[in-house]
Amino acid sequence: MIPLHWYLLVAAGMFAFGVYGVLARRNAVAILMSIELMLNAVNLNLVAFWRYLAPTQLNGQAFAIFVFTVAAAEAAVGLALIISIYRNRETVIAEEINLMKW
Amino acid sequence: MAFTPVTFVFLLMSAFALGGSLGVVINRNLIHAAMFLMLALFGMAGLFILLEASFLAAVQILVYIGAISVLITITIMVTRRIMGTTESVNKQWPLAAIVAAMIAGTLGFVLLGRFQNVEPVGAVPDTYIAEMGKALVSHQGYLLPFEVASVLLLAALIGSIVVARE
Amino acid sequence: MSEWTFVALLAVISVALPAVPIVAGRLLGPRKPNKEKNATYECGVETVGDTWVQFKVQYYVFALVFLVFDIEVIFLYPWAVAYNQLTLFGVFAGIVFIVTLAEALVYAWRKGALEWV
Amino acid sequence: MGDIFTTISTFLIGLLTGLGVDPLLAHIIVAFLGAFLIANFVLLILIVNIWLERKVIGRMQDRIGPNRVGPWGIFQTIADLTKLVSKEIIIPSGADLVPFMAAPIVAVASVILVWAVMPLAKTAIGTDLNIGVLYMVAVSSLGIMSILLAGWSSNNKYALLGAFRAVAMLVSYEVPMILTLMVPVLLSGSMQMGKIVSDQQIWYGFSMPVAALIFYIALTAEIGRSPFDLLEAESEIVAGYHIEYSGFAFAIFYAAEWAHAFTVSALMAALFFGGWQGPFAETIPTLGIVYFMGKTFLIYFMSMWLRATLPRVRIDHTMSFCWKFLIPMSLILITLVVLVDKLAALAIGESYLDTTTMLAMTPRSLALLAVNLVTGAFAVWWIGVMGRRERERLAALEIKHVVIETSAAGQQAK
Repeated sequence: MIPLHWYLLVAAGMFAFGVYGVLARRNAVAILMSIELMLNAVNLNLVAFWRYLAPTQLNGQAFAIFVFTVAAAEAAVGLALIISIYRNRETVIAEEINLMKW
Repeated sequence: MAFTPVTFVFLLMSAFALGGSLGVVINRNLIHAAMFLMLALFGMAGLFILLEASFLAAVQILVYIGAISVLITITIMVTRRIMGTTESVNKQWPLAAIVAAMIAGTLGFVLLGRFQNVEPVGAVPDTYIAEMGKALVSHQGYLLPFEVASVLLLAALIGSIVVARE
Repeated sequence: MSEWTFVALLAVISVALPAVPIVAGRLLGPRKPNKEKNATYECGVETVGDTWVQFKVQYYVFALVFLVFDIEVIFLYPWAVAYNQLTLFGVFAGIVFIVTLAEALVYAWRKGALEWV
Repeated sequence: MGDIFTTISTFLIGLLTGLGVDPLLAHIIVAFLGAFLIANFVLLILIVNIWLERKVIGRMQDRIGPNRVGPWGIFQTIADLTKLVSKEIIIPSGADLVPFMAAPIVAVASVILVWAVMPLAKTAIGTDLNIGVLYMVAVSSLGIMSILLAGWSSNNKYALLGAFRAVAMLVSYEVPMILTLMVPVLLSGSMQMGKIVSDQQIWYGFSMPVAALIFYIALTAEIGRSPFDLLEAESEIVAGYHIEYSGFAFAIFYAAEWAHAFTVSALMAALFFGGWQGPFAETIPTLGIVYFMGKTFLIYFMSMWLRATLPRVRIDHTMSFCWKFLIPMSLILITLVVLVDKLAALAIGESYLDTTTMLAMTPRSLALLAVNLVTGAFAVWWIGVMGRRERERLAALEIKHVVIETSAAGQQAK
């Protein structure tokens, strides 16, 4: 069987990529995609720990399922916001959306 | 550790997941970034299968690739007009890269220190999907999160319809 | 996990079967590109402007409502698998979930989000 | 006895291990052979299917159909295929090469992969995944992705418009498909295709006719066939998402479409019409494959018939029909089914869930049939109400239209 820490390293790598994307990308949709990457990395962690440490309990899978739901809700609302901003301000660049910035 | 077909599949799927993630964050063309996202999600589904969470793997493909990616692609196409001409990263990208590398380094350090040589404690029961179904609707299980999830979805739908259609 | 071996093999084959003739067609088939032939096909009229015409938000709204109904699969399929072993209470809990989903549908309907215009 | 599939596979594995091959590798080789056979079967049967459909539809429309190449034109498809192979694959300028070429491959792969869980006979199933049904839905949702890829990478307005339209329509019809697919899962308490088929001593299509009908309509839309052939409405969007494809790349898309049509017929047969079930199929699995193919071709004939008969539905009607009729109906149906079925199960007890014989399944089937008939009656009434409302709305519009026209004519006269 594949050692547990291999999965965890893959998840850590994905999470780091996601962090970089959130901090560095300018396009709001790209930022949202990076957030999806981070959520996926978390899911991989949950499932890997479930498989190795508690395969007979349901917690790991159940948590992953709720992460899925939250990710979907977040994507739906986030993308709707982006579309709305685009229609009002003709931009999806995160830095240019600064009306509320003090 | 012997190099088995399983190892090969694991390496391939990890390459999909990591390469796809890299593509998402560095690609200038947003549509290509979305395609890389699909690749990453697909790799993730493969890893779920290796972890014997086949239900989550199917859901991953159905929900993430079949629905969320489609939603993201449509949003990119709807908001396309000024895309592709601007810089893909902002001025603070070196800092972001350092932060990301530090997070990766810290996580890797902790993981390698703590979770090497962990053996799986048992096999996955065959009936875990049915068990999950029962747990979702029982007091001892996840009845409250289950119902709250449906309300969350309702709220997300109402919110995004209101926001997207003004 | 071993039951997925077949799926993996079938995946490899089902990608290879169409890919081989396409690649072969590219390599062996005739290849005489010219400007006219490669131009975008619009029934003979030359194309005007960018391909990226602005799309309606309506496409997004449909995909959105679909997403909400797709998520329900995660919850309802395990519930359906366990259905024969559930108590009446469990069945009612599932029905409450379905009714909440139906509310989402009713809302989208009343808001006119389901109109194709 | 008569179990040709197990015999062959044990024989092959025995042969290979006898030759000194590692047992694991032998299993993989045999699985590979099986997968290769299935994939080729799905693609090669198209040669027959395309000819058959053209012939049948030709006859239904009082034409002869293909009749030049070979006896009864039977080699027409092969001639067409040869032509397509020899054509140039044109890459339009501005196209994005990798997704442009990947799209038809994904389209075909997503169809062939469904056959991994298709129970051809009692002992002949590629692999009986414990999430079989869900796997099938997930894999076919990859087909939607391929359409989006094709439409985007062609750099053509019509292709993109067609792709958007196709995606909006396909995702919409996926919802009633998923919802009604839950019915077989509910009844058999499993997502395994093998278990769903072997539980059908009484076919779910008989005990749940409304669910089967909704599922069939959704599938017809998923394969983009008449009356829902809006994906490639020639008169509206030229050819839809595959407008820029030529040569073998087009042939692959074409093959994916036809293979999909055949695949959903097989699914319908497996999930609602008992798959390989039939007289003596339990004891002689080889017979099962004959029954299964027979049922599949019967259902496929139905879809040819529909295609020859019905005109195309307008896109807004297609969408309203899905969201305002099929989805509410499937939600109502599922709610009623789980409620009545559970109450009946509690009233009757253990024997209610017995699926071993046809007689044992009768009480449950009757209860479900009653629920279905009630829902069906309600659906018929409801669609009547909706139709009347729509006609009244149109009539009101018509009156306004006439008024405007006459006033314009009056102004002109002045």
